[in-house]
Amino acid sequence: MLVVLLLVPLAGALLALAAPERVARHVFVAVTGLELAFALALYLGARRTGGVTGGMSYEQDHAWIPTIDSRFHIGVDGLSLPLIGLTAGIFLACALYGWRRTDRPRSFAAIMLFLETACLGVFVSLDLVLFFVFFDLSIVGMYFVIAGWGHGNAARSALKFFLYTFVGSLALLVGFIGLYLGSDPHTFDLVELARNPPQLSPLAGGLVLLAVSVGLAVKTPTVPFHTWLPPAHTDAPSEGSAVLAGVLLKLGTYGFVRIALPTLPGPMRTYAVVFLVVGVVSVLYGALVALAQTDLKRMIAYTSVNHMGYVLLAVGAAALAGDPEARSIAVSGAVTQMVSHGLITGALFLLAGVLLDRAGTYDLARFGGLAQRAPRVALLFAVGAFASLGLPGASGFVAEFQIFVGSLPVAPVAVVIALLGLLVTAALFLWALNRLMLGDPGPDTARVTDLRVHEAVAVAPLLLLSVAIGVAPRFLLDVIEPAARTVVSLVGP
Amino acid sequence: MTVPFLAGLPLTFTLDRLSGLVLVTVLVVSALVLLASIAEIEQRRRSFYALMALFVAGAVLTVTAGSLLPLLLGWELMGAMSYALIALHGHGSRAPGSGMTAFLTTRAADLGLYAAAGALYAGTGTLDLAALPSLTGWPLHLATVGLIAAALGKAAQLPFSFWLRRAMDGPSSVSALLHSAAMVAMGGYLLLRVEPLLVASGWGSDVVAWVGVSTAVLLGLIAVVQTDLKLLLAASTASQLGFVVLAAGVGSVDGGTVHLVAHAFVKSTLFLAAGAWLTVLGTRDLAELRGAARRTPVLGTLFVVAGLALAGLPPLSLWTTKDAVLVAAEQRSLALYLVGTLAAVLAAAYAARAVAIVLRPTAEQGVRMPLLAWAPLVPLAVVAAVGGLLALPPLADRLLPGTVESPSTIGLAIAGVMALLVAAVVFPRAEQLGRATGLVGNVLRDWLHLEQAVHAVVVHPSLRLSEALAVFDDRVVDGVVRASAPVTQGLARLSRRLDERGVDGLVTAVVVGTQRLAVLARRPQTGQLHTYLAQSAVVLVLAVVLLLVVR
Amino acid sequence: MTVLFWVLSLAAVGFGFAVFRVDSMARATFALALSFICVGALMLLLDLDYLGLIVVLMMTMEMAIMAVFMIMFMMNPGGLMPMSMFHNKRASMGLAVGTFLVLGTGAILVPWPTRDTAPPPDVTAQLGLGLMEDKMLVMMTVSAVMFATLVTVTVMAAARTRYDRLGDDLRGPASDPVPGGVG
Amino acid sequence: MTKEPLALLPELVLLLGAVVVLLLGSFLPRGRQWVGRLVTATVLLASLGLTAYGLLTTNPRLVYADTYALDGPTTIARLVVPAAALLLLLLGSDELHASPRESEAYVLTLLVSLGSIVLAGASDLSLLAVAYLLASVPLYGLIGLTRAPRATEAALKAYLLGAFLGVTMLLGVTLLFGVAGGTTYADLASGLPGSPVAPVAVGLVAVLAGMMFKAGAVPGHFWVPDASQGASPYAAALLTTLPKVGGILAAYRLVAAIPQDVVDGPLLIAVLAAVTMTLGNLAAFGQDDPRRLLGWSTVSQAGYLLMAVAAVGRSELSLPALGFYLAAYAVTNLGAFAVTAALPQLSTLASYRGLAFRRPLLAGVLLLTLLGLVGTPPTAVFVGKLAVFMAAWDAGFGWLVVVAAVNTVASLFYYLRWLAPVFDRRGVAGTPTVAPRPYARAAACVAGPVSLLLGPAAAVGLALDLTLLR
Amino acid sequence: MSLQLFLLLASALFSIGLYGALTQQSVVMLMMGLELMLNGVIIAASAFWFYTSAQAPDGQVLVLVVIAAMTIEMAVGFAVQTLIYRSQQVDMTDMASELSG
Repeated sequence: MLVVLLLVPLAGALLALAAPERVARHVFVAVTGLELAFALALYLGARRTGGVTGGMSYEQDHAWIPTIDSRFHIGVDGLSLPLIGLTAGIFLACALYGWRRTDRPRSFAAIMLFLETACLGVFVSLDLVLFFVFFDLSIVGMYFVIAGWGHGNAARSALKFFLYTFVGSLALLVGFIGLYLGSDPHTFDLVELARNPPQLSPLAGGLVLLAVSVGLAVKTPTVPFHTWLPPAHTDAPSEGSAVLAGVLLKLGTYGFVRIALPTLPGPMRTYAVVFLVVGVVSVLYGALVALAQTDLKRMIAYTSVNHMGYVLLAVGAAALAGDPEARSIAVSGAVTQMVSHGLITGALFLLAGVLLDRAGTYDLARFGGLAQRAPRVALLFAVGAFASLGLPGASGFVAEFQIFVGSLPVAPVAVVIALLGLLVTAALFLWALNRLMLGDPGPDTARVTDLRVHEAVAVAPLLLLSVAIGVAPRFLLDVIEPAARTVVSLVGP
Repeated sequence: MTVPFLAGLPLTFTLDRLSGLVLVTVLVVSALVLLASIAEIEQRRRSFYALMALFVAGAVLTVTAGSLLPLLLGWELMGAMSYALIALHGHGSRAPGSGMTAFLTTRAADLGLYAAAGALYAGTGTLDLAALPSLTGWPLHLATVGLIAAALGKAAQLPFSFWLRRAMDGPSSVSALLHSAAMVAMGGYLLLRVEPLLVASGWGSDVVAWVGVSTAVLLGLIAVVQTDLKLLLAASTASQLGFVVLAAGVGSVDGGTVHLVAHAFVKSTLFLAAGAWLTVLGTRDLAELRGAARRTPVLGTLFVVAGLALAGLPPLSLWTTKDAVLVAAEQRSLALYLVGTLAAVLAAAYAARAVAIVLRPTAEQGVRMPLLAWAPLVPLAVVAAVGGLLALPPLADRLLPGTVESPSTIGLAIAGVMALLVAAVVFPRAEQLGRATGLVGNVLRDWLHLEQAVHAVVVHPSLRLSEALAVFDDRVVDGVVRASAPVTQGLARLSRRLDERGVDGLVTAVVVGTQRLAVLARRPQTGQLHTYLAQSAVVLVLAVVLLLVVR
Repeated sequence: MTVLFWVLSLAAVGFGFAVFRVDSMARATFALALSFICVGALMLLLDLDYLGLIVVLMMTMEMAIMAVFMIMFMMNPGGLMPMSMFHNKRASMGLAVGTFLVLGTGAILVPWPTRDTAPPPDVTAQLGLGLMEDKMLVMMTVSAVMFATLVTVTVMAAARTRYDRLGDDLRGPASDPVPGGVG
Repeated sequence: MTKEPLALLPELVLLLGAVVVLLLGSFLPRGRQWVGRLVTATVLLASLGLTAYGLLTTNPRLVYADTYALDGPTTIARLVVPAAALLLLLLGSDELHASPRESEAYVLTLLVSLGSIVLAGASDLSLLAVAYLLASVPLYGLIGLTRAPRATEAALKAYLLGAFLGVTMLLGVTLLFGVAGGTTYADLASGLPGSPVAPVAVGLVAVLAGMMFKAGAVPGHFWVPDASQGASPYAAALLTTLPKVGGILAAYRLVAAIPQDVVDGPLLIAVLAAVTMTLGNLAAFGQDDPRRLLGWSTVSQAGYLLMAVAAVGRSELSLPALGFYLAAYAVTNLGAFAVTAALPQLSTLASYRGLAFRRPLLAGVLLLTLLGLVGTPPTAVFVGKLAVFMAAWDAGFGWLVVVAAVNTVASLFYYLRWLAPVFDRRGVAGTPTVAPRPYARAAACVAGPVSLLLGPAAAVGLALDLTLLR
Repeated sequence: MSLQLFLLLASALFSIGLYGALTQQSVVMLMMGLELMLNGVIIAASAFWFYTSAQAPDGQVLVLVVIAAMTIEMAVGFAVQTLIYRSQQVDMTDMASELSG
């Protein structure tokens, strides 16, 4: 079942390559749509079977590289299922958004579909080597998306992205090898590692955790490993940015929850403070730097650093000793935040792409009064902005509230400091709204035409879903919470 | 009533006496204000009514919340809608900034609500408001601080009051609803709700009481010298809510409630009237509104009735409700009572001043008002006039049995007389008050320079910090050296130093070092065979040494 | 015996040293051959009659070839002109002396294994049996190397191929600059 | 009996094939020497087939009085070398076709293959020395085959360095023999324990010098970049692939045979590995000639390969890891060389500008193979590298793994220096399109996908390892 | 006459050969240096055989292998020399140094 999930986009990529340029977009939309339906079916199925009990569903386990006891082991649970749905949704939105793409649509569709397989692969992997393979493939795929279809200094930014994340992935690999050698019997199997965590000496445990964390932190990214993010976003095509922010960043945070917490409970607890500090610094630093940006895309990019900081905060809190129920709320908030950030930021990047498409710039100063000129852009952007700043009624609130409430009992100081981030994000988004949508028209305002149907169809559902989660989150949390409890129980009391 | 939301943290709703009364008020005022706004709002009605509807939903959520979660939901929703309404439908190019100021200020205070939620959860494992008093230890104090901050922010109490001034850039109907009956009042409502927590904390009540009464006095003073009708009303709102906050501080929950309710009706009448004048006369400047009541007799009458109620003249509503609060204050502390009374005097002064100015004779022609501009005000004014009955024994005993301190007849009489006297003193001198100059006058007219202070202490440094961080970040990314403004030079120098020795320096060093090594690495490959042979011989010797030494 | 050993040893070393001291290639070749002959003679002292003889014979032959070779190809015609074609003298000397010190010290100081062994009555027979029995594979491989050397040497040394001589279809008459297909 | 000619059929068939092709060549018209190519291919296939047959029917053992081992390392060589040689035949068909020395090239290729296999299988120092010659001599001939000035220079350098290190190796063989009292590895294992350290250390280093020459590792690496650049593409691809297999496996066997309590052979290998990979990577940084760059890259790859050798006897993983890495390296390296062989006109990195838009297929293979050489998942080299890293870590060489990881990152830079112009669209219009050579392109198109698929399909490869090598 | 003395002789020959191999510019002279090194190896192997393992043929075979290797190296050396002389008119190693870096 899951293998099919992975193979469909791959087959779609080949199909797109074989198809004429004109037909590629149909293939792209059809395949991503099929994939979303697939993800939905998985969700419904998992709700009925084991998905909500905290265990794995749809598991498949085959021998792969017996020499190093690496297995082709895949499966989903409450942590991965929402992200699989998110991935499928974002890619469908990208396919719709790029309906009128004229620049080599065929290869674009193929690469994007390849990237979808890689991303989904990371989320279903239950074997570290498999995880790593998909993790790196996603980097390669993204490199080509940025380098091939980016603008501005795309080649440089793509290279920077590639080198940075590739180096990070190597650190990850070293960490994985450490996990493997520390486990007894040696294994790369995540389920096995979680059940029977490696007994490492304090020093070795710390080093392995350091390697794993650096690898994941680069991808997440957290301060100070975030510097690849703004140029990569600025120069990437809109779809690339949406996928980068919506899906790829999640690979890092997902890794923290999926790998670091269950397999290294001891070192995680020892160094939980580091996670809290990095999380809080990312929250504030990301928000403050975003506040000073004049480029819309860079601004949104930095808010990603801010939002991912909350996730790290929750991971740190989950690793501490304390009330398991509270910590599981924090973990559940972290996962919700991943989904929420994916939806909202994906939508915001696509909207930013609309501005670039029409006016050729992201410069905030060149717009103004768009609410009059392009009300649909303004409405959707405003919804996205408010959702992103954590307004109740959208998914961001549900996520961040859980993180705060769940983390505060174990880490009150960190949470109280991190709360300031809410204020700064509110300031920066309101300021951006004021500069873009309200006030007097800017020099490029006249060039902005309102959303086309395919763009609206791509963006609106993402935001609608965010609002749905914000208003009635049970359909999501029912899946996440059992898995979050499992993770926390693996870490210890 | 509960709706599942988060794990073990459902949305809980309760409807008790307090929330019931406030809910009715909110709904009635909302309905009437919306009706009246048809006359004012002409552009983009769709978004206006959508936002207003969302706002009302938020207010209802807040009022009926039985736990912090729905409270927070409604609370933040109200704040955001206030931004949207001011920014989108306000007057002038300042409006977006004003909306932002309003939202950011209240949100800064709202962070306390998040902290309080976390603290409550940490202490009790639930978010029920009823569980608040059972907190102990640090969660108790964190929750108290958080809730007080949140409530004071929303209620535009000191030191947050300045946002209400900027909020006056919004449409008058928005002011009538948000900044009198619903949102601002919710700050007071929250404190009334969590009054047991204030008591439990040991210090919360006093803090709240003193903040409330100080606001009542200082904002009263500010109101007295305003030259803009809406600003006068805004300051008076904060001042009047000071009484509500005081009530929460001194434990007079029901007294506070009735004052809240009565004030809502009074103030929405006044705001709507001010808005109507703005629409038909095109001004909100008090000097230009001279005789406005005479030009629009019906509206004028309604304004005067509500204005006199605001002044606390008997037998109008605020006369009795305010007294209910003051009685409770007197039982707590004489100082509180005296300061509160001073505030009452000031209320009489600013209200009388506004009324006096609009009642001055004028040569201007009368203006015809559209029906919708005044009709909805009639019921509001009626309640404003007779709402005081709520605080008097016959009605109070039935609606709120045994909780409202029965105002003593003498006290009521003194208050009534005092208000009348003040009004009488002010009435002829109304214009002079607006021209009050000197340091005190200027400081008061500029709302104690609160906004500038906040800008200087919080906003400006934050922006500078954010710019400096952005420059730092850019340097790390691109090595682009940006010119720094004189102010930021200190920070920039710091960041540059961090930068050169920090991340970028390291990266550069590694790259340069690697390049040097790369050049070095190619040097042995001379192309000369004999050097190849010699080098391999040397390496072999070294290998032998290695084997012999390391064993 | 001992005297013979010392004489031959010193001669071998002396001639060896002379190889890089004499001022012409021809003399160097001659010195090398003499050095090898001394070593061959020393091997006779070690009962290795057959191998010693082989060394002597082969080296004599080889040096003869080398002399011819030099006359044929050297830029220094005849290889007889005085020459000084050194580079990197000092470092090489250091390396060589160092190597000698290491190996020499080792040769004297290392407690070499002392197995009480006596040469078999027929040393040559031992070699023959060894080559045909235990170390047969070595010999087989050496023959493969010989074959490989033949092919390689031909490929590298011969400037002209059979197709140059006989045409691309190998049917034409042989066209050689020097009759006989050499060169 | 210990003499089992039948057990050596895979080797004998190669030797026989060499003789046959040589004889055949002297009767074939110049344009029909492809017959020799066919015979060579048949011989290689036969050798592979016989190896497979032998695997299925016999057990690991020593033959010819313990001088030759039929076990894991030999099997790896017997499989990888002929398979790589087959790919090489395809790669070189264009440039060799109808050249006057085509038949001789095939003979020499067969002999190098034979030498590499015997090198890997030799379990006797004398045999090792002879095998070294067998693997080296034909190689010099191949390098100098085209007689171009640069090729002859490369041949000279390779020969002199090879001869020098060969002499060193003979010294080492003599010393080890002197201490152990015999030349078979069994004699070493029984004779060396308790013997003086110094001569064993010198002997081991000296013998390893020869292995390092074959493997192209420090200190015997000097000829590799020069020969990769100077020799013909065919010879360059061959000299970086086949001898390496033999050299590395011989080093593996030797280090395994020397008792580790006398001298710490693995440590020596680990240090050499670290130096080799670092030097290779650093020196590759500034290269502008694609083949020279690849030459240096193979030097660094030898370093990674040596990591597995360093783990001998200390990690169960070392041999399977080595085997898989060798196979993965061979196919990936040949793929990269095949691209240069298909486009011999492009002699600088800059001349590859825009290749992706003119020759997408070749550019794709180049991308696959270069990223593969870096060790990007899921290529075969990635799996190999992972296994090698784990073996080294398991053997207690954590620092070596770190060095290797850092090197891997560093290597990315120069591979990307090559890839960057390939995918650069600017300035494509002006350059004339070059027609790739068909056979080399075919070889590239075989090698590229195989180098990719071998990774995910590692199940097959390493399952084989498990059953055959352990 | 002892093993030590033979080995000392071998060391001397080997070192002189090494010196030659490293210093000579001419290919042929360089090869002579290599020969001399092998000369030392031959006598060392012979001595080892005689003094430590005369009962087994390994030593003799090794000596034979060294001699064979020497011959083969020489033959190939001449061929390489011929090759490079014909293509570049060069007989010095220093003159063939186009490939570097």
